Amino acid sequence: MICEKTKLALQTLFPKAAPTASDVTIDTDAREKDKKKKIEPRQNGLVERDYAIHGYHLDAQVAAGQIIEAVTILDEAEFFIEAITGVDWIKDNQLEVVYDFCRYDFDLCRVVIRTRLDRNAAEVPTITDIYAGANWHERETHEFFGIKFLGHPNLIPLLLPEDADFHPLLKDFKA
Amino acid sequence: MVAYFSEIFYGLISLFQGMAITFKEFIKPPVTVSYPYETLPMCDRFRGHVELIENEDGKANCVVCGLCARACPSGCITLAGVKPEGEKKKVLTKYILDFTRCSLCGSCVESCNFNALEFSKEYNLASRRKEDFIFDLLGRLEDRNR
Amino acid sequence: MSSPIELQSDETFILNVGPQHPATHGVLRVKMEMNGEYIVEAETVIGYIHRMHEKMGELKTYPQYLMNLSRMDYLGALGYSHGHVLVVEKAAGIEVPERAEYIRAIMVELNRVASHLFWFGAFVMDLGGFSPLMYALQDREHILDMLEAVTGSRLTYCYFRYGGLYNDVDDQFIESARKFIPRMRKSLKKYHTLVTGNIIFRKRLEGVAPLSKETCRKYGASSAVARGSGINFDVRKNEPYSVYPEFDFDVPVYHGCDSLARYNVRMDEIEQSLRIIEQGLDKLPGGPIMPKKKPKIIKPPVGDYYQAVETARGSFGVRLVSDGGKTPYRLKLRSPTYSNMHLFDESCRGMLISDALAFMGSLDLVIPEIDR
Amino acid sequence: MRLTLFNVVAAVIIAIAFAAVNAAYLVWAERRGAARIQRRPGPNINGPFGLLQPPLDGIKLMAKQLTIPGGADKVLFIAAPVLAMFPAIMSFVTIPFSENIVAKNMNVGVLMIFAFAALGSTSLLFAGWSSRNKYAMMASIRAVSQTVAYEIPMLITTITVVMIAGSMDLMEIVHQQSGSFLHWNIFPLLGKSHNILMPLSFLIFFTCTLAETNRSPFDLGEAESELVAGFHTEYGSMGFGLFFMAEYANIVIGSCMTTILFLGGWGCPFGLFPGVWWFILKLYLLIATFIWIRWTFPRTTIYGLLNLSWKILIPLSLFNLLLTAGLLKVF
Repeated sequence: MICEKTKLALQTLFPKAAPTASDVTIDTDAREKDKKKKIEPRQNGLVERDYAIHGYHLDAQVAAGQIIEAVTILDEAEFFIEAITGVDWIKDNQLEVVYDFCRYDFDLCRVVIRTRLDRNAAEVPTITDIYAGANWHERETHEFFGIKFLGHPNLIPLLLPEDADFHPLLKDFKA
Repeated sequence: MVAYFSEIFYGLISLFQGMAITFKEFIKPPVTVSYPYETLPMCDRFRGHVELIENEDGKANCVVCGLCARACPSGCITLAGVKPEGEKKKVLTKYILDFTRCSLCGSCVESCNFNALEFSKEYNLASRRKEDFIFDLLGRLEDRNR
Repeated sequence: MSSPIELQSDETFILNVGPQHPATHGVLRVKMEMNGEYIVEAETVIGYIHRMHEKMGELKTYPQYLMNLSRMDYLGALGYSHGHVLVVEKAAGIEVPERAEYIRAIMVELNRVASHLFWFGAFVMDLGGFSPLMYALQDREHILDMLEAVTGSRLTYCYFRYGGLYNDVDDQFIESARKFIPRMRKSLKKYHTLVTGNIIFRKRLEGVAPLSKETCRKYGASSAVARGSGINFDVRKNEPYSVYPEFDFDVPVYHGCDSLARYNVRMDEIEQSLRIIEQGLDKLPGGPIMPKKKPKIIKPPVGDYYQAVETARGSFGVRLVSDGGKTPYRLKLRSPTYSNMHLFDESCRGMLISDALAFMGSLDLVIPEIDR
Repeated sequence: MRLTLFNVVAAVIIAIAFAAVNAAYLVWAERRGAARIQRRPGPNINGPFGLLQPPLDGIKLMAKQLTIPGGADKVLFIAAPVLAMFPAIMSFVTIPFSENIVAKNMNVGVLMIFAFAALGSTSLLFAGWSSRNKYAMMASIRAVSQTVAYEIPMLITTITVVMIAGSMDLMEIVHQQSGSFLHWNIFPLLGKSHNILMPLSFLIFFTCTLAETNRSPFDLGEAESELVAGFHTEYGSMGFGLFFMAEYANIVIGSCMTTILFLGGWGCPFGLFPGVWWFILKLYLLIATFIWIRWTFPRTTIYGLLNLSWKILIPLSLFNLLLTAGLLKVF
């Protein structure tokens, strides 16, 4: 129910590339794919995932500029924020920011919003104005990955020491 | 006005009820064990640090396959062995457990296919020196047999 | 009542609560700007025992990481292990025998009762009552004894394995668990008379630290923090996993939005957990505790996987990104208290310090779990 | 009894010794009692039943260095614990333990004890202010506002009793209650006033004593889960020891006053063998109740405490004062 609604709402972010059936099949095929083969970075778009396998329903990859728009859609649909995190795709020279959202009611829908950033200029607008709870999550992602959240009120290390200038979760970090 | 007095009244009752409970507990005997003077038996499955299991000859069962060292998440096991002339199995010459880094997960015991490791029941481990926790398990095994 | 007062003067001072303070239960620091006894602004500083479990997850193989999860939350360790093994099983496609799932559920619920008992004691101690802590610890000790007899450790269990369990429960455990349930119910009655009904206790919590539904949503609060604000959200019901759909239990929801509501939710949860344990013991099927076929080296296929579980402290999520290797490519641990603690800063404005610390206690903080 | 130098010195020494021994062994009793309530054994290693624990604790405290925090007001910091002990000991001078055991009876004994009780809070204020610690400062302000709030209902209930006895002399107040327990002010069916609401006055007085002595559930001055250790956060060594002793000495005085004003002093419940033993029995039963209460209840907050005082205790005590006055006029 809510999944359908959210899907339609999120699809408005991708006017050109409406999700095709091929997106879904590529994903499920990925399980049987040869692991040696380099996996191409995904194109922006919305993919409906198999909940039984992945544990979430909707997976939207958006451009960094669209984050606010996408999160506003979820806020209006009364989603709550689970977490924000990053993934370092060092082979593609990219950083990914992952936003997890879920809802409080029994109409289950887990949504993942993700965006790929250039590894050397990782900047993404903050969503603290929409979700106040994103504050710590963004600070954490910033200190672990070095991703800048533009407009964040207090982007200083949270878990690491205050003067930490290293980003331990990057794949090329050596302690 | 009624609410004011009933609150005082029921509040007082709740206080006396609480005091009744603590009084009941007061006359019951203590449940604690005065630890250094009395101890409780350790349960069978207690996971202490590991010890080597010996065979009938008093030698370690270990065949120096190194699976435990590889399974250990913290890398706290170092072991070495030699293969004497004419023997089929390797003989353990060194088994060091760095207990300062051990997290008592039991992966080593689980990974062992030769029934060579077991958990000890020892829990009174305290020292001021770090070196006291670098256990030479082979030495401990020989000490036990002495 | 702790309504925000009009500030009489702008003369404020900074009070540094923590990192060592009796009310913070660990190394948590809150920088409070105070006007007399009223908090004007608060800033929580965390990270004092940050151990980077997430990086450890990337460096260790899957089985080697098992014991890390119990180090996250030392009071309700099994719930966290449960989330981790579930996500890896889901990713690697490992089937879990039914008996193992039932035992897992029983153990997690026992652990939840133990965790809530400790919270209950510590919370009342925050409010100045000492004896309930000791009574709670007595009951908790029984649970720890039972868990120790099965798992081999008292606090940082390493009990769940991918696909099953470390070892099976015996009749002795089942017997002592059955004996424990009526005992615990009796104790609960005692706690309610001694603490819940106490006028001083109620006066301290009623109407204190109101949290609206909206605040909970914006911060992603879960567990009793959300349920005390009238949000019916329990991962066990909303997103059933493991064998929880088989059990008949209720999710206590209170609409008071205050510290008392959060207290009541947790106390009722103890009772609900006892119900689950009771049913689990009745329904416990026979059979193996490890699957017959299990890959020797766990290498989940490429992709990302998410699993949320309801731990004693709320919705705990594990996001696993696998590149098909022996170690996870990325392992994100979403800890519930992290979100619950986050709303403290905003919500404690204008509160008296004594109320704020009671509020902090009602959030059920375990600092290593926030800091990871 | 003539007032000689010897008498005065002896009285002061006895008062100090009584206060010190009481403080030391009440700590022991408190720890044992708390332990039994929590189903632990309590201190039981040093000596039989752990009876050597208090002197050993005292030696430990005395052996420690007295540290004065940087920036503290040194004079007040050192004076505060002494000031805390002083009124406690002075109050003992005028308390009649029996017909003969009293250091110096005064015809305004009640007044003197309350004067010294009020002085006690200044030492807390000095301690908190001089130690230059925010927690200590907050705690001492709490303690003073608490004392101010609770002095009023306490004095009103005391006036009720004084009105019945018609004297401020503690001896005279006890004499008025002689006979059986029905003559006691707690439930004076055979007394002068016949006021059946006197148990209420007793409860109010007892609550105020708890608050005056900074005992749980009114221990806001030390509220350890909020203010670390309250006004004595910065004190170590014997400075802390003196505060500790003063607390217990104040409890003893509070219980003495309750015994004298409401429980008939050294009188026997059935009018038989009056003597100091009855006084001691009543005194320590009251102190046991103090300990029992402390280990049962959580702490109130500052607003809960002030609400209780201004909204409940003061109106009720005033009402009872008026009622007693009316009844005394009628009978």
